[in-house]
Amino acid sequence: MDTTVSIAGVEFKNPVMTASGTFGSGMEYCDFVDIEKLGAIVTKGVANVPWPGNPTPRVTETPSGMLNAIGLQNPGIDVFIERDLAFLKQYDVPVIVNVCGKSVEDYLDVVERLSDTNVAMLEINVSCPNVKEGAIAFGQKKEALFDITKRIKAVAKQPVIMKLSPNVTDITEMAKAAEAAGADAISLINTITGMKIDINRRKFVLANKTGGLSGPAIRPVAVRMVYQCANAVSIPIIGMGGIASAEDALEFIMAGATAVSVGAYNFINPYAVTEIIDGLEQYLKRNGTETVRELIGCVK
Amino acid sequence: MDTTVSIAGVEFKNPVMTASGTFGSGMEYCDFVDIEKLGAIVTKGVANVPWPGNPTPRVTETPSGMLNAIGLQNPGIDVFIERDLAFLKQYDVPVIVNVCGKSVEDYLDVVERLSDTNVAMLEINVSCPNVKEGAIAFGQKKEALFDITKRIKAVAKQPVIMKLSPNVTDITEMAKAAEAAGADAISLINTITGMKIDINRRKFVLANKTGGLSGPAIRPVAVRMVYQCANAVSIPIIGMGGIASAEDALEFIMAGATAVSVGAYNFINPYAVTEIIDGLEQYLKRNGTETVRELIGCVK
Amino acid sequence: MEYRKKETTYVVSQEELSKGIYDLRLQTPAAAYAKPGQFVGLYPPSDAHLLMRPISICESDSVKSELRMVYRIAGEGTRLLSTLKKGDAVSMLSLLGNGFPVSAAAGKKVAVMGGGIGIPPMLYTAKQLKNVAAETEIYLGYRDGDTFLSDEFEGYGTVNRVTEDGSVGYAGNVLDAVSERGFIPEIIFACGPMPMLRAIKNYAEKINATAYISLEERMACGVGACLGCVAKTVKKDAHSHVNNTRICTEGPVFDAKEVEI
Amino acid sequence: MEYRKKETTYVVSQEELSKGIYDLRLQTPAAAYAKPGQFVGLYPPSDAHLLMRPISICESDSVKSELRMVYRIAGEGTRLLSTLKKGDAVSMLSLLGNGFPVSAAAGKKVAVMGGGIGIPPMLYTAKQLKNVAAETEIYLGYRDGDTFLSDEFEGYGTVNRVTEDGSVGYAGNVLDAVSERGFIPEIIFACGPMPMLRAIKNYAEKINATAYISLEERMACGVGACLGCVAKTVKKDAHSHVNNTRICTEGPVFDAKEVEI
Ligand SMILES: Cc1cc2nc3c(=O)[nH]c(=O)nc-3n(C[C@H](O)[C@H](O)[C@H](O)COP(=O)(O)OP(=O)(O)OC[C@H]3O[C@@H](n4cnc5c(N)ncnc54)[C@H](O)[C@@H]3O)c2cc1C
Ligand SMILES: Cc1cc2nc3c(=O)[nH]c(=O)nc-3n(C[C@H](O)[C@H](O)[C@H](O)COP(=O)(O)OP(=O)(O)OC[C@H]3O[C@@H](n4cnc5c(N)ncnc54)[C@H](O)[C@@H]3O)c2cc1C
Ligand SMILES: Cc1cc2nc3c(=O)[nH]c(=O)nc-3n(C[C@H](O)[C@H](O)[C@H](O)COP(=O)(O)O)c2cc1C
Ligand SMILES: Cc1cc2nc3c(=O)[nH]c(=O)nc-3n(C[C@H](O)[C@H](O)[C@H](O)COP(=O)(O)O)c2cc1C
Ligand code: FES
Ligand code: FES
Repeated sequence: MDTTVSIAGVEFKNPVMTASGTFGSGMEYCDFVDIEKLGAIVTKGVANVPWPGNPTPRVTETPSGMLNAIGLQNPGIDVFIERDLAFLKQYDVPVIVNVCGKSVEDYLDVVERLSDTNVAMLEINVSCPNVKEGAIAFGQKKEALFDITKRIKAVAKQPVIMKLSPNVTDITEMAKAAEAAGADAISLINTITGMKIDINRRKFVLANKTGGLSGPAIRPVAVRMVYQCANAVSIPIIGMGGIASAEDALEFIMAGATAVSVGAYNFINPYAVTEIIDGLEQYLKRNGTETVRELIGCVK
Repeated sequence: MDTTVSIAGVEFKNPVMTASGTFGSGMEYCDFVDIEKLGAIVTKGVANVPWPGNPTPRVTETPSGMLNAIGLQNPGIDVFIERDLAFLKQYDVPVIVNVCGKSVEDYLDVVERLSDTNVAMLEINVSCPNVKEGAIAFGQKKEALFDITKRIKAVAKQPVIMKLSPNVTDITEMAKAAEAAGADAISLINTITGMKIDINRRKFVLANKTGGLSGPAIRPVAVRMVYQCANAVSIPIIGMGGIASAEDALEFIMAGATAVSVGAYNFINPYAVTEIIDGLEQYLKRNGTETVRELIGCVK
Repeated sequence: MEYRKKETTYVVSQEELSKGIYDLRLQTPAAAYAKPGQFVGLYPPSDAHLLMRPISICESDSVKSELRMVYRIAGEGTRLLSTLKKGDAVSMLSLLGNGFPVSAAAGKKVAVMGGGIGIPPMLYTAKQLKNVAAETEIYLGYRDGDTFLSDEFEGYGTVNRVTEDGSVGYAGNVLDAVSERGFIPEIIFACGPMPMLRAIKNYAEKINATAYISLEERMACGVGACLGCVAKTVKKDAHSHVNNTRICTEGPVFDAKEVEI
Repeated sequence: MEYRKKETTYVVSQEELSKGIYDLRLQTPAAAYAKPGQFVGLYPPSDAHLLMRPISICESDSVKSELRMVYRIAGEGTRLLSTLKKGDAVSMLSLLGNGFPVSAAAGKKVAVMGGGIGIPPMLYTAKQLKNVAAETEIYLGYRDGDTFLSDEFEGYGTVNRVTEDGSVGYAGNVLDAVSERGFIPEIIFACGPMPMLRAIKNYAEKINATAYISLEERMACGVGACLGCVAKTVKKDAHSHVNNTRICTEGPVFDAKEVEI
């Protein structure tokens, strides 16, 4: 039984990763999870300089999901390299760094600073709905996405994953633009923009008014988009959105994802990632499936 | 205490309607609901000729929601007028007819056939994700939406509501196009395209592969879009998407909806619409609010 | 005579009848109105699994106001239902569907056929046929020797157990058993997996009998509003005006001649 | 010494202490490690309400392995928690947060202040201060005469009840009572609504005392990963490198001087 997958030449023990922003840099969950068991760790978005993020409240619950408007608070790339990457170095696990910025230059800055580190891949967040400048603006227009992808690819030393926003009319256009510009992989979906109103206080629940919807509620949308993209591009896909169990992970893989990420569900079950890895192995055993790779995109 | 609202000159006892496709033409739910208590009945989509709809399975459950791919099965406008409208005539309740078609001509055909009936308004479904031709194609491009709205307005004898699709990058562009073309109101959201895979059978759960996601899971997305549209256009908005309680209805109203529709939740609680009407009255009483109209868009 | 509501019912008892198969009894006035072949919609005790699960009525006791349902764990909804204990509240939508036309069997030779988890509704049907039919033969098809519920059919007709693996009773499927016994029914009442129902439809046409079969489809509303649960019909359906009929409303029991399966 | 897990705990008892306020005791080995001011994350018994609800530890009995929480129904999550009965399983994430630095009170004049639903964590705090502080005055602020939990503070210091409506004890807020009594604390431990905490922060600065205050914010992860629960800090925070600190990890208890509230 073989759970390994590879994306752009990088080998992963198994296809289960943590979704950016939901697992810190691993430190916070290492009491719960054996870090080396993970397919990969995808870190919280990091910018060239520290970002304070949005005012609170930043999170709230919705039916089978949650909204967040963290606003990409991060300590900046210097602290990140010094502290977070240094911490992760002690583990034998591929590290994927999620990169954010307000301008193309911001992104390039971070990408360059990471070029002589041992991170395995870069995930470019052009899909965060919670910041006013940059981010999602690059992820909702195919021309802008093509352009930023191309510029990042020109300087990046590591393979580049473009993380797509579901807040678009046609996700395949975005996937194709990323592929055409040379992206090594795409990851999807980031959160869907949502809103909650407190009818008693007659106020938005989140200080930012809107937030990003994630969790099981959005899973059907995510599976659909992964399927559409898998049929539109030939670069590998990392699928995410509401994964809570091995069954959910398999849905994404069968829809065409080479790997999957677990996001909000880490908060609900901090053991989720390891349980999913175990569940995946059990599924393979139970069904006499040799490799997880056979399952990628098997539902047409 | 005054729960009445008016849209394009049509008066409603209260702002609570049934969402198209989830309440038949009232017949199926009249054992559960006092039809005359409703703000309005919005009927299942009707085309110029009978449509067989999609193969089964057509429905399935998702976390806090459901997927449907009915594919607009309907008996055609002739039977609809003869039977469904005749049935509804016995009740003192405004009837809004949901209209679907494959080409602009199909829509115009239905609209004209309804011109000498006593229906209160027309709701034009340009947002059903479950049929291959027509429908959503008109609802995802602002030029197409503008064009079909204008042509329908030219022949419609009743006020026209354009029902928008959430499967777009920027919902306000669609709302503005509908308003610019003369729509009297907009309703949103229709379902979000989703997919579910049965990992044991390695097949799509729905015969149509994709279906429309509805129910509480999508409420945060719907509230956000209603809020965005309310701040982009000045025509009234009928809000829907996951409404299950009076609290949910109030969220939409405070976000800017003049009226609301209850969809999938009718299946979960067939008394939902009346309970929501009662709950709304109680909220007004409890808060000393004179009219529901004061609450429309009160959260900025 | 119509009983149509969503109500809170209470669990009188629930036990595991056989591996993964549960026997649930609910306290509800609906029991006084239930017809064999009708079903109820049970809402799983969950606030994320929202849709009701359609489950056939296996027996109805109008004196005790008890409905009995027998179901198999097929997924998360039925798994959640199986956690219900005596005294627990459970939301139920009922009574749904048309039921078997028992009176059509008056004075006739009847075959009652059930396959797998399609057997439970046939118990109530067989019971009601007892004083109506001229002769009743009961064919119960199982995969293996776990012939749950079959003993309870005794007294309502000749009970023939049929197992795919031949471990109990006749070997093969229910129609194999019918032919082995040389029984020629005039009317058939059946519920079971689709291949079985298809075979019965063909068989009935061949022997010129009328077969009433109970169909299944994924449902959302259960009351005819969503058009989720249709079956293909031979002629244009009176409600839909296309060749589709609603299983929850015009069915689940159909004259096999009228549906394309 | 660190206790950090998500586990299934069992309800030892739950009762309504006062209108809408519940007293929940859970069986868990975490009791042996709990510090006053720490909190736990209770997952509502629901599969649609997914996030844990942060609730402070009100008492901890390491001998019986029992944690006690006292909470108010604020919304659907706490309403669901209030339905739990003896023997029910409940998922809990613990132990979360830093807790009050009780040893900092050694030999000092201490004021323990609680307001409304901020009172429960102060009970455990007061208990632990008993043999540490030189003198403890306890100020418990309530809206009205429903002074829940206040009797249980007897024996841990001078208990001063304060009510907004003046129906019991001192009238006004806890600081009014402090000034009326002429008590000048060297150190303050407090939990309560934001206006109370703000007033305490100012008061402490004025009298040059150290105030440890417990903050609240909506949380998702409870362990410092999501950055949902931040409070503004005066200086750049060591973890975030911006002026934001995580209440769930660096807090919930802060030296009032260090946070902007
Ligand atoms: C009229 C009618 C009467 C029924 N009577 C009984 C009964 O008496 N006893 C019994 O055990 N089952 C009965 N069923 C089937 C039962 O409704 C399903 O097994 C149940 O809804 C599955 O729910 P789940 O959440 O456990 O499984 P899901 O996770 O929803 O699905 C698991 C599997 O069950 C199948 N399934 C799901 N929904 C349905 C459905 N509506 N109809 C058929 N198959 C479905 C799916 O194909 C899937 O493979 C009946 C179905 C209908 C339509
Ligand atoms: C560290 C900490 C310790 C706490 N200790 C206690 C305690 O001992 N007893 C107690 O009764 N409550 C305590 N709370 C508050 C408690 O967590 C909330 O009341 C609860 O989460 C509300 O959940 P709900 O689903 O019932 O309400 P929701 O429907 O989520 O919200 C209802 C109301 O509660 C408020 N609220 C929601 N979440 C939080 C939150 N995380 N913090 C503050 N307010 C919130 C909202 O502003 C809203 O007005 C504590 C909060 C924190 C952060
Ligand atoms: C609290 C929170 C913070 C997040 N931060 C980031 C981030 O920094 N960068 C990013 O690309 N995505 C971020 N995301 C999005 C997730 O990585 C993921 O794409 C999304 O939540 C969908 O997956 P899920 O439903 O499993 O959570 C964040 C999500 C959450 C809930
Ligand atoms: C079974 C089903 C059938 C539907 N049919 C139609 C339709 O015919 N025309 C239409 O405009 N919308 C249709 N809709 C969409 C609903 O009217 C509504 O916009 C959507 O379901 C969101 O609301 P909800 O979350 O309350 O269900 C249908 C929805 C469902 C669930
Ligand atoms: S389940 Fe809705 S029409 Fe049958
Ligand atoms: S709740 Fe996630 S960082 Fe505090």
